[in-house]
Formats: sequence, structure tokens, C-alpha cells
Amino acid sequence: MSPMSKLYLDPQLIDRARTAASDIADSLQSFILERTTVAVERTVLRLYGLDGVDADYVPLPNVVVDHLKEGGLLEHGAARYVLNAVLQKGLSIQEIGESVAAGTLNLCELPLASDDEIRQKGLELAHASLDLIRANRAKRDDYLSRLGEGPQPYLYVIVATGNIYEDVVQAKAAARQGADIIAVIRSTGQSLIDYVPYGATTEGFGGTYATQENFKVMREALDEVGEEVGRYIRLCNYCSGLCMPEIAAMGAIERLDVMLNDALYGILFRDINMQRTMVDQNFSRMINSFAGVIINTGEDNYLTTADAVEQAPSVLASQFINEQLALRSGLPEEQMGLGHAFEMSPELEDGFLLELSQAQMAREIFPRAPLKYMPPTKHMTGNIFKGHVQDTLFNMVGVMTNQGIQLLGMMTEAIHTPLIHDRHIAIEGAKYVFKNLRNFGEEIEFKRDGKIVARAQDVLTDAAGKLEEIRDIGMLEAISRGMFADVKRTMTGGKGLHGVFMRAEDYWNPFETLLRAELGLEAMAR
Amino acid sequence: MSPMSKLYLDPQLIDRARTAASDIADSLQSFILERTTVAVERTVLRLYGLDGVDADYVPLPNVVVDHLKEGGLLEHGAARYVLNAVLQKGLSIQEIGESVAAGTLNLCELPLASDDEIRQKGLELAHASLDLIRANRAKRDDYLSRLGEGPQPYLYVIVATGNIYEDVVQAKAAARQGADIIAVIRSTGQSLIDYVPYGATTEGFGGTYATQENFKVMREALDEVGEEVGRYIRLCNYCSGLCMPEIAAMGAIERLDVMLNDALYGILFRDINMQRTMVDQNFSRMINSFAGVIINTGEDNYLTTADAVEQAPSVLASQFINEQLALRSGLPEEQMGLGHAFEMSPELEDGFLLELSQAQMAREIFPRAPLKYMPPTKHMTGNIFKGHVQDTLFNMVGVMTNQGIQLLGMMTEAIHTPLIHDRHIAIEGAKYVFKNLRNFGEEIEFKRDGKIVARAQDVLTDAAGKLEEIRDIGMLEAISRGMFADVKRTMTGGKGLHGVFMRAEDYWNPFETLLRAELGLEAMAR
Amino acid sequence: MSETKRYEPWKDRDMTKVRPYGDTFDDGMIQLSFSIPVPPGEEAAEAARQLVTQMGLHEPAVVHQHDLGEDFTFVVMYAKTKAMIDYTKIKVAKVDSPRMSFYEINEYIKEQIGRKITIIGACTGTDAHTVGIDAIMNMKGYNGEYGLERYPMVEAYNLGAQVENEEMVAKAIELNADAILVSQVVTQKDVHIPNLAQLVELLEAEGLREKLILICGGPRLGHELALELGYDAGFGPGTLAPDVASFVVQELVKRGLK
Amino acid sequence: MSETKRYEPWKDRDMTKVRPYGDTFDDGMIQLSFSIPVPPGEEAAEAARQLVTQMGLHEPAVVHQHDLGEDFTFVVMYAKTKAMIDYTKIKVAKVDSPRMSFYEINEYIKEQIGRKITIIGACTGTDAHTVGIDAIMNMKGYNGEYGLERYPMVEAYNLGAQVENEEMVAKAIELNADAILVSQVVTQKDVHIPNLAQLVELLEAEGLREKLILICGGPRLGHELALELGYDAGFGPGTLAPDVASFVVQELVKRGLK
Ligand code: B12
Ligand code: B12
Ligand SMILES: Cc1ncc(COP(=O)(O)O)c(C=O)c1O
Ligand SMILES: Cc1ncc(COP(=O)(O)O)c(C=O)c1O
Repeated sequence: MSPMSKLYLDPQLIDRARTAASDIADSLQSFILERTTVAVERTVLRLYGLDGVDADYVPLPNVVVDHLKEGGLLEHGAARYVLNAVLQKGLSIQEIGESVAAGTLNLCELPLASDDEIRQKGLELAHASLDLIRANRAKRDDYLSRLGEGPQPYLYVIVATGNIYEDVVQAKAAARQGADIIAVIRSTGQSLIDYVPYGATTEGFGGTYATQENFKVMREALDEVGEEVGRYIRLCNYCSGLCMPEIAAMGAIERLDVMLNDALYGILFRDINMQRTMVDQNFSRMINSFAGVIINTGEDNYLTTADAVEQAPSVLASQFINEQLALRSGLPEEQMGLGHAFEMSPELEDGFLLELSQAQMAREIFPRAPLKYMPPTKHMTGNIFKGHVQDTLFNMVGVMTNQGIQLLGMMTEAIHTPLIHDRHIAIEGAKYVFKNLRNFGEEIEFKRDGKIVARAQDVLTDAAGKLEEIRDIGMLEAISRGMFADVKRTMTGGKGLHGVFMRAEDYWNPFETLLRAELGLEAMAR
Repeated sequence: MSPMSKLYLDPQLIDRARTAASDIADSLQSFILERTTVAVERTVLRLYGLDGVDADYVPLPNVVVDHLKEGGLLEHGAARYVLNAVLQKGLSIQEIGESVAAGTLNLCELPLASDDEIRQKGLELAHASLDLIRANRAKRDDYLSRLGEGPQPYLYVIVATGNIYEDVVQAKAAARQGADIIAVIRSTGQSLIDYVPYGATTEGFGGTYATQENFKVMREALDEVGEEVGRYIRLCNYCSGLCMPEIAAMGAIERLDVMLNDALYGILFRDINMQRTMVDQNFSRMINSFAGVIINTGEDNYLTTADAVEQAPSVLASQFINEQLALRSGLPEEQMGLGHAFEMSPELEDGFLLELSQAQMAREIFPRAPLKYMPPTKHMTGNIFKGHVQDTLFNMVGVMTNQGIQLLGMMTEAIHTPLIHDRHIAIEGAKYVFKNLRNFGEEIEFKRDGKIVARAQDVLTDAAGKLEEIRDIGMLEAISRGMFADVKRTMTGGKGLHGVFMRAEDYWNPFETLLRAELGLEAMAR
Repeated sequence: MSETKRYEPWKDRDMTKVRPYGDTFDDGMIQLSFSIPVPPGEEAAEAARQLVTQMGLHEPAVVHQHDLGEDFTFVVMYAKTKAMIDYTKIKVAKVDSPRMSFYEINEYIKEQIGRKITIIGACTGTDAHTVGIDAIMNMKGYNGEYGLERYPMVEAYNLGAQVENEEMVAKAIELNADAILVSQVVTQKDVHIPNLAQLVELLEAEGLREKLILICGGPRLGHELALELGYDAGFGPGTLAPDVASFVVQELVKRGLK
Repeated sequence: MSETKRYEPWKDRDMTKVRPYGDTFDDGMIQLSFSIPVPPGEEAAEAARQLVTQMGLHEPAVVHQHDLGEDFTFVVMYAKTKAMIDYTKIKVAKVDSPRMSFYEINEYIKEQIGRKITIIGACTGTDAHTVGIDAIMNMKGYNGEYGLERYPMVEAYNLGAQVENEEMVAKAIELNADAILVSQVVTQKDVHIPNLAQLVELLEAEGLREKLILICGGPRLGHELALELGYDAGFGPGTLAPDVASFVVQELVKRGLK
């Protein structure tokens, strides 16, 4: 008879860890709910349909939010003033943005309509926006039921030519080669700019700018090729960095399916201020939840700077916290692509056992989450042949432990962003392994007193301990102490703090209100 | 608690199969013991030290044996006449051979000394030869205890430049890269010539001729590099084809460590007459036994012509027979490198499970044999990247099931005999997998009601049935019916039948006599 | 940072100027690996770069090197080529007779030739790889296609492996063969070339060459090489019986060898 | 069939004539793989063969091709080159100051310079890959070697990632740096080249270039490229702190920058 847990994990220990994480999330959540950011407010405007740039290529959402910020009004929420202008001037929100940009309208000086009127208008328009997102979601469901999709683990590959049109050709080729998810990697540097570039772009480095137009271009291309290959092809991008919630909104509007979305990643790897990105993350996840977008968290990255064997507990602890934070944004488990990775040194004797243990443990602890499993990257070298073997072992663990999303390793990982055939070679290898070992995971059991089982139990025990420690000192303090990925960040350090505001008493964000209701967040209280 | 058999194999079924194989071997053995061959007689002369060629490059053992054959004396055993000449002429055996070649001595016309005298001389000289082989064996043991060896599975690679001196440079490089066993592949065509070429050779196709000088050249090179890398490097060649026992003798003299040695291979894949090669095999295996040479059998080859899933039972049946035949030549289990292979189509869903099952089954049924595990060959293509993945899965099964000898797959299998770096890439991949999964096999158990277990049980059941059928109809008839590898061969078809002779009443082979005693074969009776 | 001019050379490709492509259209990117007889180190990397530069590649990057022992070094490289070919001018010698089915071929023989035809095949020289020729000839065939032995209108004789050219010719005479199929799988040091050439010579010496269809095949063979060697056709990997039979029967008719 | 003349070119190698080697010495054997913007098929194979022929390779064999979709084809090839280089003439620009140990370096600074030296480092531009520069600078170091922060005689400042060149220069002035270490890991579309060049320009504009040691490093960088770009040295994969520090301190002394 097979045990409930192949790893004989102690359910009580899991509960302990989860409870600690929940407490951590609760206290973070109170912190978050007291604040708003420029990005959150720009997102509200984008959701109302504000788009385009001014003469200096500054996006109108930035123009309007900066205008309100200068007027000292942002802590009340941008929505109120824009909607007021709609009422007062009879203009569309787009027209208001353009007028502000042209300097012909000053929102701060307009007399305010009654709160009731504003709220009514605000909810009415917001409903219309949400309907559009709902329609996108329905369209995705429709595609999925009509065309179907590849079996899990989904094959996830990146395109990164820097040119959206060239990305299209590489992405379509990848879809034909068998990819299930196409991620358009962003250009270096984008995450640190405090606005979203505009229009279709053809020049990026190590990736292509995330813009709404680029999303649209790629979405169309993937729908087209999806019809031809008879499989819905998911589109992935990055809502992280300084524009987290804005990109979530753009993604919801353009029907993206998967989003990298993790404040911790931004804090640790982009040195983004932790207050800023925690607040941004909360709203971005509400949008992702509603849009049916699967988020990917970034725990895998910890192992690119820190040692994978040692840091395993902190990866798990972070996953627990990310789960709880996601729940507080209304994100169902089915949309939680919690990240982890196959990043141990290939020189390790029995390293495969540890990797397998780790992956199986994540699977059991987050049984419904479509776990995002990252391939070897840090220990990849210019030796493409050995690299292909590393990726093969990774693919084995992926299929043996039923990962949800398999980011395919490229044999050229240490050399360049993938060439058109690098993806093909990776996909071919993964498909072969997934089929040839399809039911292998179900066929085997681990020795109860063996290394695999012991390792998982150790990691879980350590993670639970870590979480309880974090609960005691607080999440933000834990980060300051370098408890994640060996990187230390402070409360007031990093980029973007200037964009954080305490909410005023009468702060109002109509989308937050509606989404809380839609996502059942009002009811949710532990 | 882990079961005795990970596959829950029924020991009684194994016994049934082994008993049938034993009966088959017994009846073959009576057939064999009534016959001798030109190759066996040449081998006797070689063991007595006869070497060199005549003016037409015909090896002296051939000259002498043909001479006796023409004189109608071969059925009495060549030893008698040559020893008689030693006694009569006071010449060394080498001098006798040279005289026969020069036409100055006719062995058939010499008066015969007394049987006692001849036998005494014969045994005396034979003892001296066997001492030499014994010394070689001791030297190997000495190397092994002084230098040590790589862990199992041994990494086995081939060299095949066609030029023994170039083979040396490639072999030494391979040893430095980590190879444990170097096999010098033979040129196409050698197995069908009824003599062993002489001297160092520099031109072969798809391999290098097996000659005694070539053995010597390579042995020296490997001893040299072995000292440098601090690991004894085993040398492998092929004693199969029409000169099976001669090559065994040459190998024993030059301290080879591993020999491909399987009559069934010759019958099925070289169309060598079955009577001839069965008789040859028996004597060759006695020599290999005594010399401490590990033999490799050729069951893996069945899967290159027939389907690996369907033919699994015939591979197992053949292994059982080969084991029993080997025992009857005094070969201990520790020297039985029974062959099998990873040859299922990579397109098969769950193919890995079947391969694993097969390999584990062989391991359990022949627990002490250093199983020779062949890599994917048939389903390798020009796609070197996918091929490297196929080889990786093969290496995983190898280490998971504790195979003894892992013939390393080359990513270029479908293209060319290995280039100098093909071996490196293969060795690197295998070493990585072997280390990264070192104890994985011990860590897992198979589900009792799963596919892996069921498959092994099915194959064993079928093999037992097959063996009982073969026992009923006889081995030679079974081959005629195409029961192995889908290939049919007849009793009198194929090459080399003209070299088979019924032994006369007074047939005498001093080495056979001594080896039977040495190997404890007199005592052996079921 | 962003420009929107749509330059999409991959859409309207100039097929007269085709070069390799990896990441940026027309970048000429190529992966290479090889060994050089020098010890590992920076000089080895430079040697490798100079070698590929001689091949006209630019931006050569040695991304990996490994000591093979015995003063040999293995390198993995990426580099870019400026080479460019005119795809519209490419002509490949192809077997151009339309491919017929099992049924059509037998019908065709009945109608156009009016008698059974005889085909002999073997793997010749010292080559013992029969799987390929078996795939074409044996009853049970290959990949779901029957072999020639199954064809009612074909007398097929598979002579097996390691058949000498002399024996092939003798059999062709004895059986009055309409076609000879030769398989060659071992190609190391080009051992197949003299062997294939010798058969043509023997057939010519016997005055038989023009009287039958001569075909070779194998994984490293193609139609072009076959023509060069004086064969009527050559077949490579993945060939099935109907491919060969279609050619044979149409060629027999075309050449009036009914 | 057998000849015994011992021709062993691999033993007494002619290092003035070095070419790739696979199976038969001097065979020039090379493995290649690349994609071409044409649909799969025999024409694609021919296109690939023509391309490598243009590179001076002969006996090109397309051993594998695969449809990539969108009218692209991936090929794997083997071919032989006639290219040949003179290994004895190879000169590689190398950092030539002898490598000292942690202990020796600190002693050297004490004795030869007589004061603590200041080194600042960062991963510049939009590049955020800090692991490389951290490996050189951080306390805990890399592969068993301490980083510069651990050196008693070195004041090391690791500015982290995505540091603008302007900021680097400002810091160099503020801290009166003796050496600047720049890491560049992202190299797609050669983004690192203008970024590295700009720093040299800024330093020159400030009149600082000659007053300090300027070093760059990263997985796709080497000493040669560094010199071309106007740096004093460049370090590639596997560099450890003592490699860099040895160079810095000896160069400071050599240039009289004590
Ligand atoms: C199976 C096999 C064997 C079997 C052969 C069994 C048998 N009865 O055929 C065994 C194990 C006996 C064997 C032995 C050897 N083999 Co072998 N073998 C292979 C293997 C794994 C597969 C070949 C195969 O069966 N392919 C499947 C068939 C269906 O494909 P195919 O031959 O290409 O045939 C198709 C087409 O080419 C075409 N075709 C082929 N012939 C013809 C003829 C005509 C007229 C037509 C129209 C079409 C046609 O149609 C076929 C169907 O589509 C290959 C490696 C590989 N993966 O390719 C090595 C390989 C061919 N063998 C090789 C070698 C060197 C040997 C040995 C010499 C090694 C040795 N010294 O021991 C021996 C000796 C054999 C000898 N004397 O020839 C080398 C050849 C290297 C080279 N390029 O020269 C290979 C490539 C392996 C390697 N990398 O070293 N081998
Ligand atoms: C870890 C990693 C990351 C981490 C970085 C974390 C961090 N804090 O550094 C994360 C996950 C954040 C990341 C992100 C990205 N990465 Co990244 N990443 C890697 C990875 C896996 C390993 C790099 C590494 O840490 N190597 C280990 C260190 C020790 O080696 P090293 O850098 O070579 O350093 C040594 C030497 O070169 C030298 N050295 C280096 N610098 C210096 C400086 C001096 C002065 C000296 C003397 C010596 C020296 O000494 C060091 C020690 O020996 C590589 C792939 C790989 N396996 O190489 C990709 C890789 C570098 N990343 C890549 C890309 C494209 C990105 C992204 C742009 C992708 C995206 N759009 O999301 C982002 C954005 C990053 C940005 N803005 O720059 C590409 C770059 C492609 C190219 N050639 O241009 C790579 C090659 C992966 C790929 N194939 O696509 N990445
Ligand atoms: C969660 C997460 N967000 C974002 C990114 C990419 O970051 P950026 O676009 O900031 O380079 C990653 C890296 O892969 C990630 O894991
Ligand atoms: C048992 C056995 N003998 C011999 C050989 C090689 O045969 P030959 O030298 O006759 O080509 C093989 C093939 O690998 C084999 O498996």
C-alpha cells in the first residue's frame, strides 16, 4: 500500500509551518493595507482605460499620477479626481489624461462632485473594465475547451531576441516545436524604470520590453499558431519590478496567461524597496487572480546566488509565505506557480536524490499548485553536451514529481539567450523524457529510512523553524538579516520608496473594492 | 522492509528456467565433446607457442593443422603429431612449424613415439604454457591490488581507427578521460576468415584486426597509462568468429581482460556454422576461465535486428543457456558478462520502466555476473543531441541496477565509429550520472502491483516457457526455427562446417585435459 | 529605447541570400565542436579561433574546452559565418519517378511489363548489416510497409550479408535479374566506395550493366553519390520498399527492359 | 590487408601544421549545427552543404535535420576542414604578473606601497549579475579563496549591481580609488561593449584614467578584448580574488602609482 505522503512528511509539521506563514502574511497584510503607491494608482487609471504617452513619451498614467502627486492628492487615491473630472467635464478618462498632459486641465483644482456621485460613476466604469477582463477569461476557457492544451508539466520556454516581431517568429516556431508556454523575457533594466514603455519595441538587451502593444502582438501570434497546432499556447510575461500592478493590468487586458510576480524577487535581486513592492504585489495579485492568470514566484532565484543544498529550507519557507500572501490577494491555489529549482552542483554525489526529494516535497506540500520548476542555470557551463545531460536529469525529476510548469533548460544557458534551435533541442529532450518516464513517479516508492525521505523531513523541519523565527522578528526584519538568498535589504533602502504613500482616511480604489468582493476577500479572515 | 527481490520474482520460476537451460546445455555438451575443429587444434599449437607466418603470410598454426588435415590425422588431435616430432627431431614446436611450412618436414610420415612418451612431453610443455598464463593472471591481480580499478559499472569504450598505433593514442586518451575498459573493435570481415592475421596492422575498416602483436602493443600502452592514471585499465577484444579459441589463447598469453565470446552471436549474426562455433566456444571459454578473462555474451545484438520489447524473453532465455554453457567450460559467474541492452524505441510511452525492469531482472537472476549492458544503438539517429539524452537514460538504468560493465553509448552511434572526443563526451556524461545517482537504486522500491514488476514477471515466465520448449526440441533445432533474434540458421549451413571433425577414439588435447582438471570440470556433474 | 519601424526580413525572405540564423535574423550563428592536437589552455583556444577564422567565421567564441589527454583538446565554439547561398539555384538530384503504392506497383508490372520481375539484393563486401536490406526486401517489411518478397509480381531474392560482388554478378546471371539492390552501411574510411565501384566494373565486364537496374542504398548514401558511382539510383535513411519498387518498375519500362 | 610501416604523426607532431582531428590523424573532422531559414527537405540539406563548402569544408554530411516550424530547418553536420594553423606562432595576450597568495599580496602592499589600497567594484549599466563581482570582492569569496573585503591591506567597496558609469566615476573620485573593477555578464547584442567603452571615456574626461588601474571581467570577457577597449586587464571565467589583486598591486608599483 502506498502511503499518503511518499516522503512520510508529518502533516502537523506542515501545519505548523503554514500557520507561521499565515501569521507572517497577516502582519504584512495590515502593513500593506495602510499604503498605496504610484504604481497602484497608475494601475487604477490603466484599468479605466487610460493609455498612450505624452510628447516626451511619458505614459499618460504617469503624467496624471505625477500631477496628482504634485498636488498632494495621491494619498486619497487617483480614481476620485479622475472620475470627478469625468463628471465635471463630460470627458472620457483618456481625454482627461490627454488634457492633463497638454496642460489644459488641472485635476487638483477642479471642484469635487459628491462622493456618492463619484463612487457610482467609478463603480460603473470599473464594472465595464472588469467585464472586459472577464470576457478575456472566458475566451481563454473557450480556447482551452476547443483546442485543448499540452499535458503537465507544461513546456515553458523563453524568447528573448529584444525585438517583439522577431520574438514572434521564434515563439511561433517554438509552439510548433511543442512549447506550451512562451515567456517573453524582458530587457535588462526595465524592472527598474518607474513607467511602462509604450508601443511595439524592437530593441532590448537580453530580452524585449514589456509593453501593452508587445503583449497584443504576441497574443495574436500565439492565438494564430495555437489554432494551427491545435493547442492553446499560453503567454507569459513579468509583472515584477517598479510597475508590478500596471503590468498585471495590461496582462489582464491582453489575455496573458502566466505572470512572474513576486515582490521578494524584486527586493532581493533588483534592490527594489520592500515597502513599495509589497504594496504593489498585493494589488497586482488581485488582478492576476481575477484574470485567471497563473503567477510564478521567484524562489528559484535564491539558488542562483546561494547554495542550493543549504538554502533549500529558505526556498520552502518563502513558498509558504508566498502562498499565504497570494491567498490574501484572492489567488486560488490552482494559480500559484510557486517557484523552485534544480540548482545543486552536478558534482554532488547523490545530488539527484536531494533534488528529487526537494521537488517531491514541494509537490506534496502544495498539492494543487502548478509548481514552476526551474532548470539548472548556475551550474551550467559552456559545455553544452554535459549541460544537456543536466537538463535531462532535471526533466526526469519534473515528470517524476508532477511539476506543473517545467521551464526548459537550455544547453546553451551559460552562453547566450536561446537560439531558435536551442529551444527545439530542449523541447525534444523534455518531450522524450516526459513520455518515456510518464508513469515512473507513480511506480516507485522511497525507502522509509532512506536519504530521500530524510532530506525532505530535514528541510521541512528547518523551514518550519525559520518561519517561526520570521514570525517573531517580522518579515521585513528577516529580509534585513539576509534570511533569504543570503541577500540583505533594508526597510528604506532600494529603489522606489519615494513612490509609497500612507493612505488617507478616505482613500478609495474602486477596483480594489470590486475585486475584494469578486474574489471573496471580504469574507476571508483567518 | 525491502523484499529479497525488488521485482518480487518467483524463485521457483527462476529455478525452472535454470533447470531447463541446464538440460539444454548438457545435451549440447555431449554433442560438443564428440567433436573438434581446425580452430581448436590450431589453438593447441598456439598454446604450445607456435607463432609466425609462412612466406604467403599463412599463420604457422594453419599451415600445420592443414597439413595434418590433409594427412587425415586431425581427428586424433594435432598435439600428438607435433609432440611426436618434438621427440623425434629434438626441435622446438616453433621449429617444427617452420619446417612444415618450408616443406622439409612431414608430420604424417614420422614414426610415432609411444603414447606415454608423447603424453608426458605434452603435459610437461603444456604446464609451462599454463604457468605463463597463470603468471599473467597474477600480474593482473597485482596491478589491481596496487593500482586499483574504477567502481562498477565499469566504463567500457571502443577504439576503432583501424590502425593499432592510432588506436593506442585514442585508447590512452580514453583512459585519461576515465575509461575502465578499452575494447579494440575488429575490422569488418575478420570474423569470417579462418586464420588470425599476423603482426601489427594499420588498416582496418570499422575496426582494427585482432592479432597477437596488436594485443601486445595495446596491452603495453594500457599498462603504461594505467600506471599514470593510477587505475588498472582492462583490455577487451573479440574471441568470436572462426578463430574463437585461438584468440582466447592469444588473449590469455597477452593478458587481455575481457573477451566477447559467444557462439550464438556468430551463428546468428555472422552466419557461422553452429556445430563449428559451439565446439570452438567450449574450448575458448575454458581458456578464458583459466586466464581470468571476463567474457561478454552477445544477447544485446538480438535487439538490433528484432524488437526489444517482444524479444526480451529470448534474450533472457539465451542468458540462461549461456550461463549453463559457461559453467560447463568452468567459467565462474564472476567472469560471466552476460549481455543485454537498452534498445527499446525512444518513442515508447513508459519505455524507461520496461528497460529498468529488464535490467533489474537480469541483475537479480544473475546476481554475481558482471552483466554487460549495451547502450541504445538501433534507435540512435544522426540527432546527436537526442542521442545524448537516450544515452543518459541508459546510464541511469545502468547505475540504478548495478550493472557490471556499461558499454558507453556514443551520441554519434548512427554516424561513425567514435571520434576522440565522442568518447570523452560519453564518459563525462556517464560519470556524472553514476555519481549524481550513485545510491538511487537502493533508495527506491517498485510498486508491487505496478508495471515494472509485472513486466519482469511476464518476461521471466515467457523465458521459462521458451527454455522448456527448447529443451524439448533441442537447441540446434530452436535456432533453425528462428527462436533467437528472428534469425534462422541450419545445422549444416553457414561458414566453417568443413573445419569440424568427429573426434577419433584416441583423440587427445593435452590442454583440454589439464584445463578440465584446473577448472574442476572433471568433478562437475549435475 | 523603443522604435517601431517594422523591419521583418524573416517575413519576406530573400531566398537568393540565405545564411544561418540563431538569434538575430541573418546573424550567421553556428555551433561547432572539434578536437585539436595541442594541449589545453589559452593557446588552444586561440588555435581554435584561428582555425575557424580561416573558415571565414567571425566573432569566434570558445565557450568550452576540455583536456582529452595525450595533448589533445576538445573545444565547443560558437561563431558567425558570412557565407550565404542562393536557395533558388539549388538543384538536388532526386529519384523523380512518382511513388506508387504496393497495389499500384503490382498492377503497373502486370500492365506495363506483363511478367514477374526479378530483384536480387544483398549487403555486399565485408558489410554484415542486413537490417536495411531486410527492411526493403523481407516479407514483413518495415514501418508498416511490406517488403518486396510480399509483392505478387516480384520475385525477390535476398542474399543476405557479406556477399562478394562476384557472387552478386553470378546470381544476377543465374536468375536473370531485372534489378540489383546493394546495401552498404559501413562507410568508415570510405570502404563502401571501392566496393560499390567494383560491382559496376564487374557488371560492365559481363556486358550486364545496361541490361538491369542497379541500385544502392544505406544510411550514408544518397542519390547523387549513387549516380556518380554509376548506379541508376541511391536511397538513404527511411527508404521503404515502394520507394525502390516504384523506381525500378518505371525505369524498366522507360529503358525498354521489359 | 595488414602493413606494418609505423607512420605515427601523432607522436612527433608538426606543431606548425595543426588541424582538427577526429578519427584519422589530420582528418580535419568538425561537428557543426545551425539553423537555416528554409523549409526542411533535400534542398535544405543541400543548402547546408553548400554553406559549409563555402567555409572551405569538404565531405559535408548532413547527419540530421529537423523542421523548426515557420520555414526554418535545423541541421547537424559533420565535415572536414583543410584549415591548418601554426601553433608555434600563437601569441595570446595574458596577464603576466605572477600570481601571489592572499598572504603575499598583503605583504607586498605593506612593503612596496606602504599604505592600504582602495578598490571599488560593481556590475555596471543595466547588468544585475552580481555573483561574479561578489566572488571577487565579498568577504566569503569563492571556490575557497577569500574575496578582497577580507584583505587587511585592501579597502574594498562593492557597489553592487546596475551601477551607472557616472556613479562609478563619482565614487572613484570620492574614495580616491586605486583600482576599479567592472563586471559585465549580459553580452547579448554586444551591449557590454559601449558600456565598457563609455567608462573609459568618462575617466579620461575626468583626467583619472592614468591615475588608477582599470579592470573588467565576466564570463565572455578576456584580457585581449579588455586591452582593446582601453582597460589594463580583463578576467574571464574562473577568476579568483588573488588573480586580480596580484595584478593590481604589481601594476600599481610598476606604474609608480604608490
Ligand atoms: C544493427 C547494427 C549492427 C548489427 C547488425 C545486425 C544485422 N544483421 O544487420 C551488428 C550488431 C551485428 C553490428 C555489427 C557491426 N557494426 Co553495426 N550497427 C548497427 C546499427 C546500430 C543499426 C543499423 C541498422 O540496423 N539500422 C536500421 C536500418 C533499417 O537502417 P539502414 O541500414 O539505414 O537502412 C535503411 C536505409 O538506409 C535504406 N537502405 C539501406 N540499405 C539499402 C539498400 C537499398 C538497395 C535501398 C534501396 C535502401 C537501403 O533503407 C533502409 C530502411 O529504411 C548502426 C548504428 C545506427 N544506429 O545506425 C551500427 C553501425 C552501422 N555499425 C557499425 C560498425 C562499425 C559495426 C561493426 C563493424 C563493429 C565491429 N567491428 O564489431 C560490426 C561488424 C559488422 C560488419 N561486418 O559489417 C558502424 C558503422 C560506422 C561507419 N559509418 O562506418 C555503425 C554506424 C555504429 C557506429 N557508430 O560505430 N552492427
Ligand atoms: C545567476 C544568473 C542570474 C541571476 C543573477 C543574480 C545575481 N544577483 O547575480 C538572476 C536570476 C537575477 C538573473 C537574471 C537575469 N539574467 Co541571468 N544568469 C545567471 C546565470 C545562471 C549565472 C551567472 C552567474 O552567477 N555565474 C557565476 C559567476 C561566479 O560567474 P561569472 O559571472 O562568470 O563570474 C566569474 C568570472 O567571469 C569573473 N568575473 C566576473 N565579473 C568580473 C569582474 C571583474 C573585475 C573580474 C576581475 C572578474 C570577473 O570572476 C567570476 C568568478 O570566477 C547565467 C547563466 C550561466 N550559467 O552563466 C545567466 C545569464 C548570465 N543571464 C542572462 C540573462 C539574459 C538574464 C536576464 C536579462 C533575463 C531576463 N530578462 O530576465 C535577467 C536580468 C538580469 C539583469 N538585469 O542583468 C543571460 C545573459 C545572456 C548574454 N550572454 O547576454 C545568461 C547567460 C543566461 C542565458 N543564457 O540567457 N540571472
Ligand atoms: C519572479 C521573477 N520576476 C521577475 C524576473 C525577471 O526580472 P527582470 O525582468 O526584472 O529582469 C524573474 C527572473 O527570472 C523572476 O523570477
Ligand atoms: C558476442 C560478440 N562477438 C563478436 C562481436 C563482433 O563481431 P565481429 O568482430 O565478428 O564483427 C560482437 C558485436 O559486437 C558480439 O556481441
